[in-house]
Formats: sequence, C-alpha cells, structure tokens
Amino acid sequence: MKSGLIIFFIKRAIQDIFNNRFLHAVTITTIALSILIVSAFGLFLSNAGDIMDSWKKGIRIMAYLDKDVELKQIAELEQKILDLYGVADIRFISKAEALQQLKAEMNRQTSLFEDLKENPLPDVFEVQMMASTQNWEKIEVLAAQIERLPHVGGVEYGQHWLGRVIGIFNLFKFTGIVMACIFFMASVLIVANTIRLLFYSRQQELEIMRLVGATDGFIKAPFYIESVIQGILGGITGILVLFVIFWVITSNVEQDFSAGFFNLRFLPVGMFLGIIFGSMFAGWLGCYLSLKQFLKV
Amino acid sequence: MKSGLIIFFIKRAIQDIFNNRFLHAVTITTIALSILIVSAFGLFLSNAGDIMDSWKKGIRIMAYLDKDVELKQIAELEQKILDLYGVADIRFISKAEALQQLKAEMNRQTSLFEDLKENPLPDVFEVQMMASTQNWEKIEVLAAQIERLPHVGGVEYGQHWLGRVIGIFNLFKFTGIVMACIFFMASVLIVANTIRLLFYSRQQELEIMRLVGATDGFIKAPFYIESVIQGILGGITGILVLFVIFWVITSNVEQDFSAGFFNLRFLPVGMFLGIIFGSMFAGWLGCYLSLKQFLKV
Amino acid sequence: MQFCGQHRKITTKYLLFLLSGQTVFSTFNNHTGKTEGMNEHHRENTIIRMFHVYKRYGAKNALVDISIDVRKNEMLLVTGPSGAGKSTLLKLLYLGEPVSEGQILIEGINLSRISNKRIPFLRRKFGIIFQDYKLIPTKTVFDNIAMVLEVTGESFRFIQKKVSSVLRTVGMEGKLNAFPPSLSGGEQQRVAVARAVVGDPKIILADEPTGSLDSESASIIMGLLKGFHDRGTTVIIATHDHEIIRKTKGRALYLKEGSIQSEDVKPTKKRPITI
Amino acid sequence: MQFCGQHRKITTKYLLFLLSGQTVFSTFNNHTGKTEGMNEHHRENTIIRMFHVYKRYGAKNALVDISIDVRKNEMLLVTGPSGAGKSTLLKLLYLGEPVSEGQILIEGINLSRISNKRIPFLRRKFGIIFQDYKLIPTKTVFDNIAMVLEVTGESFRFIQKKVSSVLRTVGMEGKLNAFPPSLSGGEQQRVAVARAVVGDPKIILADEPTGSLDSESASIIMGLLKGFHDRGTTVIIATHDHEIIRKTKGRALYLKEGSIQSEDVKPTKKRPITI
Ligand SMILES: Nc1ncnc2c1ncn2[C@@H]1O[C@H](COP(=O)(O)OP(=O)(O)OP(=O)(O)O)[C@@H](O)[C@H]1O
Ligand SMILES: Nc1ncnc2c1ncn2[C@@H]1O[C@H](COP(=O)(O)OP(=O)(O)OP(=O)(O)O)[C@@H](O)[C@H]1O
Ligand SMILES: [Mg+2]
Ligand SMILES: [Mg+2]
Repeated sequence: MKSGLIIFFIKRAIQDIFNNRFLHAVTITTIALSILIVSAFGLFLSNAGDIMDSWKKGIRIMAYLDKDVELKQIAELEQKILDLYGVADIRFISKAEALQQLKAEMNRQTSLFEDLKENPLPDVFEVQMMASTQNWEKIEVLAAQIERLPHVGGVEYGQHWLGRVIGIFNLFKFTGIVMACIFFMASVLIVANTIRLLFYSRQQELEIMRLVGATDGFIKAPFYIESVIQGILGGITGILVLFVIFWVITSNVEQDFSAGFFNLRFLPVGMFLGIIFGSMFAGWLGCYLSLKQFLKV
Repeated sequence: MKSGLIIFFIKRAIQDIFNNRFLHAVTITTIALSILIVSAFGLFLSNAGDIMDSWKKGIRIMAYLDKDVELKQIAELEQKILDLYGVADIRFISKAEALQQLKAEMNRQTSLFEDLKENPLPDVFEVQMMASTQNWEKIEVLAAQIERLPHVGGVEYGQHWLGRVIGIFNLFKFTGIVMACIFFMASVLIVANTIRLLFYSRQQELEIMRLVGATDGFIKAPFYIESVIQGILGGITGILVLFVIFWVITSNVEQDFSAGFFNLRFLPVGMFLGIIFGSMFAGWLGCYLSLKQFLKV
Repeated sequence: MQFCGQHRKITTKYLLFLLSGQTVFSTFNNHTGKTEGMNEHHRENTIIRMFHVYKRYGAKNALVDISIDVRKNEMLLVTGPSGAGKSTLLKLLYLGEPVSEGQILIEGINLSRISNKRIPFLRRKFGIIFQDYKLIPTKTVFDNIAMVLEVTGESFRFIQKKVSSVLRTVGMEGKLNAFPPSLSGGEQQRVAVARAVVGDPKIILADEPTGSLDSESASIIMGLLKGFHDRGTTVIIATHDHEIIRKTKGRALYLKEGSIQSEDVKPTKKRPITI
Repeated sequence: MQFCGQHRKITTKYLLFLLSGQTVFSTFNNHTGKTEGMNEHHRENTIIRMFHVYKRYGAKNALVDISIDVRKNEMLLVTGPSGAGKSTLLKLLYLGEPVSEGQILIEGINLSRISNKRIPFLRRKFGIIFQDYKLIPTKTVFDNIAMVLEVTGESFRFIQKKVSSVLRTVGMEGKLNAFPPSLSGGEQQRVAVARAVVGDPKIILADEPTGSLDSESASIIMGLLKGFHDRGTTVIIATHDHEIIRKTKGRALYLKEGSIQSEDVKPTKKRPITI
C-alpha cells in the first residue's frame, strides 16, 4: 500500500511536470544555469588551485652567501636554516654550479662569459618550504629570518608576481564561494517561486481535495517530489553542459598553449556529488519554504 | 482621454506588481543576477581590454644585427624595416647602450661585467608596431619578415606569455558574449514565464473582461507595462549591485596590488545604456512571446 | 464616439452583405413561409436573427437547426431540460463560441464575418447574466461591476454613481467592498445581475437569473428585468423555472436535445404577435 | 483500516470530554427542557449536536444562537431566504469555517477540540454537494469523482467500478471523460451529486442540490438522496425550493438572518418524532 502510494505520487509528479512543462523547463534551466556557473567556477578554482600548488611548491628562497665563507661555516649555516620553522628542504649550489647554470640560460650571449678570469657569482642555498607555508606573508617572514643569519649576503625569493597571483586567486576563491551562495539562494528562490505558482494555480483543486478528506501529506507529497526532481534535473543538466564545454575547450585549446604546462582535470567526484546534492537540497528547501507559507501545519 | 488611460494602466500595473510582489521580486532578482553577471563580465573585459591594449602597445620586436655591420648598412636596414607593413616606429640601440642597460638591470652581479675586454653584445633595432597589428599572428609574420632581412642575426619579440594572455583574453571575450546571450535568453524566458503565470492566475479574470467587451489592447497593456518595468528594475538593480561591488573592490584592493599598474574604470556609458535597454527589451520580448501564445490576434 | 463610428462601418458592411446574401434569405423565407414584403418590414424591427444554426461539440449536437427572429424590445424565454442547449444558444449570440453551421445576425452584423477587433464592440451591446455568474473572485463587488464601464472608458465619477445605484436596485448596497467568495450564492447572483445591467445594454441575456434565489429575491430580479424590458431593452431569459415561465409575459421557446420543440406565444400588453 | 483506528481514538477522546464537559450539557438541557434520562438515550442516537452556535464575519452575524440535534438517519431540510445562513450552517459542520462561539459535536467529536491532523478523517464522514459545485476544471468527470476514493487509498479497480455505477445513477455515464467547463450547469450539478455520494458517507450535506436542474432531473436527484436516506444515511439539505420542501418528508428548519425562525416537523413513514 505504502509503496503503491509512492509510485502513485511519483506518477502524478511526473505527469504534472509534463503538464506544466514550460514552467518547469524555465525552473530547471535556471537551476542548470546557476549550477553551470558555480561549477564552472569550481572547476576553474580546482584547476587553478592545482597549478597554484605546483607553483607554490616551486617557490624557493635563494640565500646568497658572502664571498669568503668556509666549508665548515657552510655546514653550520645549513643546519641553522633547516632548523627554522617552515623549511622543508635545502640544497647547496656552489658558485661553479651557478655559473654553469647561468651560461646555459644565457645561451645567446655566451661570449659574455668567455673571458672571465674569476667566477663572480656567490655560493647559494636553495631553500624549499613546507606545503603548509601557503601564504605570502609566511614566505616573507621566513626569508627575513634567513637573511638575518650570519654569512648570508642576501636573499631572493619567488617572483613578486606570484604574490599577486596568489592574492588574485584567493580573491577568486572568495568570489566563487560568494557566488555559490548567491546562486544557491537564487535556485531556492526559483524553486520556491515555481512551487508557489503551482500552488496558486492549483489552489482551488487543493482546497477541494482537502474538503473531500485528503490529508496534508497526500497534498504535499507531489510538490516535494516535483521540486526534488527539478533540483536533480537542473543540477545534472548544468554539470553536463559544463562537461561538454570543458571537453570542447580541453580538446581544442589545451595542446595550443598549455600542453604539458597545465594538466586540466574535470571536477573531483566529491565536488560533483556535492553539487548534485546541493541542487537537490535547493529543490527541497524551495518547496519547504513555499509550502510552509501556505499550510500552517 | 488617451493619456488618462495610460495612467490608469500604469497604476494597475504597479498595483499588480505589488499584489504579486513575491513573483515579481523573484523575476527582478533573476534579471538582476543575469545583468550582474553579464555586466561584471563586461566590466572585466572592458578593463582587461584597456590593459591588453597598453600591453600590446608595449610589444616590440628586437632585431639583433650581425656583428660586423657598417653604419651605412644600418641606415639602409632601418629604411627597409620602416617600409614593412605594420611597423609604426623604429629605434636603434647601439651595443654600447645595450651593455649599459644590461649592467643597470643586473645590478646584483655587476662584478660579472667588470673584467670584460670587449662588448659582447650586438647592435639592435627596437621595432614598434602599429596599433592595428592587434593579434599575435600578425606580430609573428612581421617578426619573420624582419628576420629574413640582410644583416639581421635574429629577432626576439614580446614575452611568449603575452601571446597566451591574448589568446585567453579572446577566449574570455567569446565566453562573455556567449554568456550575455545565454543570460539574455534566460531573462526573456523568466519574464515570459512570469507573464505566463500571471496570465494563468488571471485567465478567468481576463476571460470575463473579454466577455464584458474589453479590447485586446485593454487587456494586454498592463502586462507589457509590468514586464518592461520588471526589465528596467532588474537591469538597474544588477548594475547598482555591480557598482557597489566594483566600488568596494577598487577602493580596497587597487592600492594593494595594482596601484599605478591598472587604472580601473566602471562601465562605459554606452555599455551601461545598452544593458538597461537590453533588460527592458528582454522584458518586452518575454511578454510578447508569452502573450502571443495566448491571444491569437 | 469610437463605438458609433464602428457601428456605422458595420452597418455599411451589412448592407453589402444583404446585396450578396439573397440565398440565405430565400431559405429563411421558405422556412417561415412568409411573403417577401412582410420580411422587409420585419428586418427593420429585428435585432437578432438566427438562420439554421447548428452547434456541435465533437459528435455531440448541442443545437440543431435553430432558426428564430427576435424583435427589438421582445421578451424571449428559452426553456427546456438540463443539457437541452439553452446556455449554448446564448453563448452563440455573444460569440462565446462560434457556430458550427448557419448564420447569426445581430443588429444586421453577421457574426461569422465579424473581425476579431470588433468583437469587443459587439459584446458591449449585451448585458449577460452567466449561469455560473463569472464574478472575479479577487476583485470587490464594486470593481466587478465597474469593469463593464471601465472598458468603455467612462469617468470615475460616473462609474461610482452608476454602480452604487445599480447595487441598490438588486439589494446589495451593503456589500460594495465584499469579495465574491464571501457572498452567499444568491448574493453572488444578484451581483451578476447588477453587472449585466449596469452598462444599459441593448440586449440582456439572462441564463438562469434566479436559480439560487428564494422566491422573494427572485421576483425582485424578475421585476428589474421587466423594468428594462419596459424601457425598450430586448431580454432573453434561459430558465427551467416553471414559476418564471408562467408569470412572465412573452414568447417561450422550448428546447429539447438542441432542437426547438415548441414555440408558445403568450399575449403581451401592447404589441400584436408578428411571428 | 487506518480510519477505524482513528475513529476509536476519537471516541475515547470524546468519552474523556463528556466526563469533563458537564457544564455544556447542562446548558443544553436547560435549553431543550428535557430530562437527563431522555437526553442520555438521545445522545446515542444523535449524530450532530450544535449548542448555541454563533458565526460572525466581522460585524455581520451569519448565524445566531443555533442549537439543534440531528439524529442518525434523519432527513433535515434547512430553508430560508438568500443570505439567511443556510450554506454557513453546513460549512461549520465540515469545518469549512470555525465557529465563532458555541460547540458542535459530530459523532461525539467536539469540532473545536479536534486536531488539524484529524480534520481529513472527520471530513470523510461527509458527502458534500456544494452550492457552487466545486468541481476541478482541469480534471475529467471521472477523476473528479475518483478523488474521493483515492484519498482513502482504495484500489484502482474498485474506484473504477464504483465511479461508473454512481455516474449511471445520476444519468451522466456518457460524460465520463468530459471536463467540467464543457458541461451544462445541470450536468455539473449532477457530477457534484455523484462525487458527494460515491464514498458512501455517513452524512450527506446537500446545498441547493437541484438549483440548476429542471424538475425531471431534480426529482431523480431527490430520489437518489432519499434512497441513501432509506439505507441509513443522515441527509441535510439546504434549499429555497418550495417544491422540494413540500415533497420531502422530514424536519424543516426555517432560517432568517441567521436565526432559527421555525421548526416544522412533517411525519415520516417509520419513526416517531423525538424533538
Ligand atoms: N464546450 C463544450 N464541449 C462539449 N460539450 C459541451 C460544451 N458545452 C456544452 N456542451 C454540451 O452541450 C449540451 C448543451 O449544453 P448547455 O449548457 O447549452 O445546456 P443547458 O440547456 O444550458 O442545460 P442546463 O439547464 O443544465 O444549464 C450539454 O450536453 C453539454 O454537455
Ligand atoms: N466568508 C465570508 N465573509 C463575510 N461574509 C460572509 C462570508 N460567508 C458568508 N458571508 C455572509 O453570511 C451571510 C450568510 O451566507 P450564506 O452563504 O450562509 O447564505 P445562504 O443562506 O446560503 O444564502 P443563499 O441561499 O443565497 O445561498 C451572507 O450575508 C453572506 O454575505
Ligand atoms: Mg445552462
Ligand atoms: Mg448558500
């Protein structure tokens, strides 16, 4: 009996979605659009986050040593740097190595180095930081600490633009979260509105049903089913569209200008499920808010 | 009489918006959101376009000359380069100048250059391009042409990332246009839906009005007025919210990391008017589509 | 003003129709068996003519071969059992539905040739009491009645005076600001009557105007309708109420399953019987 | 099944109410002036009791101090002019509106103490013919009637058989798949009657059940209601139709401006008069 009733309700809900297909199409489209935008942002952030992480991993503090440092002092210094909080690894690059590298990099002007009597470069420590040292301020603090150590002639770290990029990225992340909230609310409002309108358009019918002895559950169930279906359909549509767009972009654009550079991934499974669940919840909540207004039970 | 009727209709429309304020609030919010997103994108693009232009102006092709070029040949070459299509200006930098510049740039390793017997750098032409040479392909073509000239040892142009950035910018522009279309359609659909629902909820009333002799114009006018008002309100709200966001961001963030670098502007007046008009039109079109379905006149 | 212009145009159109529409008329003449001369005289006095009208809903014949003439200022009673086609007959007159076959002329305007734009102006000739009242539940009694005058662009002052006076006539002056769902069945019916007569229409179509009324209220309403009739309005009443049929002077049309079963003409005070 | 459980619970509740509610009863006793013993006997046979019921809409008194008892299997006619409060009286019984003052007991359940959750089960005791029919315009005649059985969870087979048989009784078997707006006034009313009786209710509330019907259809419907009455159903009919009042045996209540003006008891075949 009970399961028969659920089937009866689902049948009614689907029939009703079909009867009001224009209304539902608009609702589902709106939800899908919201989901599309939010998940596009999520996709962007999740990929940008990956890139950012790899860049962050690449951030190194270069500590240039004074000219006349002895081997023993170098070993001591190495230990001191390693003891600092936030340092993950350290690598010593002798001035000979450094010159080699410089020559390799400046291949166009090699003649420049041909006549050198003496290696003008200093020895250097390449300091790698722990992953937890995510933000720019911490990197700056660490660099200052290193600079204050004896025998360190100067430090250089990252390119300054990386600081800016991280700032922008965090701004984006924040924007993304705000947008997700706005669109969630928008979806809830839209569903609430749809249900409200369905309710209006069937007010007479529902009133009559109540008069012939229908319980509130009997009256409400189809609305809940409809709005959850709307939410799910909207969510799936949004993500599907995003996937198609993603697929088109990655298969056309990636090799052009990011081959081997980025490695674009689609949304992680957790995020995917979260989005679908979120849109379902938006449907449910919209219905709940709408019905709460009408039926004071 | 005629103007009295218009006032009558506007009064009716405003009263009706008030009576169905929830429905209208949702519609206006949705339109505002669409407008917000589209105009945020427009704002981003219009500013990014400015920056892009200034960057593009900064793109120069550096033509390195062979080592043993004479002054007369240099003058000839200058003329040849100037004759190429797309070249706006040209500047000769002698090797002495170049070394000076290099020394200034690499101040940390000045010792490197102290012992040089001879200047290892080549003479160079700095070629500036016309503004019309906007896209990357044209720059590449021009660079290849210059490289093929006699006495030119090699060319270097821009930083390679600029090409990428331009590519990404164009992609963004395209995305922006697609999004604008999508959101325009979404707004039209939402308005159409709202009007349709209003129509449904008042079908009985309108039918009765028709039976007592109301003309179609008398019946339709309030709907048109309502939907245009919706469009305008939605558009203004969206742009207002964008302006607030823009104002908060520029007054807090700009000095941090883009002072003097960017010079952010709000939407150009044309775009602003375009957006308001677009949302108004969306309202009208939504109403038109919706009424067309119902009244076959 | 606008309406008069409209009217003149339509009249011209009707004259053109007359010139071309001889066959229709001859059919009609055969049916009634009257002479051409009499018919000519008739036409001037006739406000509604139906020639062999059929109305079908799918396979269902709601009206079958209806041919009647209604004179200006006539009182016509349409009667018959439930589902006989009384409401349908009225519906065809105000273009609530198109005819399936046959012709209807109202003040010389052929309804099957009228353009959509002119339908509203045609409908303003009628005051209609619908069987199901058709009151707008979201508007007050006042607004429901005022609507009729608003669509013709009357001034607010005039509307207010007129609506109040008409509500007084039907005994509903106390319910000016009530909404229809809060009225009793009979009260709703009286509002519907008020709306039908507020525009001083040329023709009143009353579909069961007293179905929800006790005999006292019913005779007030019937008195009102008779008053309009006395002042020159054409009145058509569809009813199954024997009381009304017995008490009302005028022609009675008995419908059954869509056909006219009998025409019973009762003596009116002034006029001789012409059909 | 569910319903019976419900019912038992409510009965228990009522017994508790009786133990605590002596004052109400003594008021009632004073009013009727009968002995306690007779009342005890009464109570068993009584299906509806109203004690000093008032209903106000704003300043308007729709019902004033109504106290009546309706016995199981009684036929009660409520009559009076338009706006007298007939429909309001019925509305209070099925909790279409709450009372403003006073108490109503239905099968011992006090309506002012019933929880919201139980209202649907209360309403399933009633079969109601509404004055304005209250048919759902977007559902077919079949679905409109089937709804009553759907809400109680009947099987589709049973619903189909039952609806068809009831439609046959009111003479509407041909309109199974029609939508209400395409029916004539009388046909709609007959569908409304069919919906009211399809659930075999304990009490039938009929508000102008024959207002839109010609005398022939009306007597079929009245015959149907009398048939239910003969099989043990309590029937309350609100009407202003003198014909019905004259022809129907049972108690007649004459309302005027919300008060009971007279109770006229006509002899029924079997039962002696007890009030
Ligand atoms: N829109 C429609 N679609 C299908 N059938 C219709 C429609 N309108 C009316 N009918 C049918 O036409 C017949 C005549 O209907 P009509 O409303 O004219 O009857 P009536 O004489 O007014 O009856 P009543 O006294 O019950 O109001 C009925 O059988 C009805 O079912
Ligand atoms: N919801 C309401 N709000 C305000 N007044 C109401 C409401 N419902 C009914 N009334 C008023 O209460 C009075 C009694 O109404 P009711 O519907 O009971 O009359 P009735 O006896 O059924 O009359 P009729 O024979 O015309 O149907 C009427 O004057 C009516 O206007
Ligand atoms: Mg009818
Ligand atoms: Mg009533």
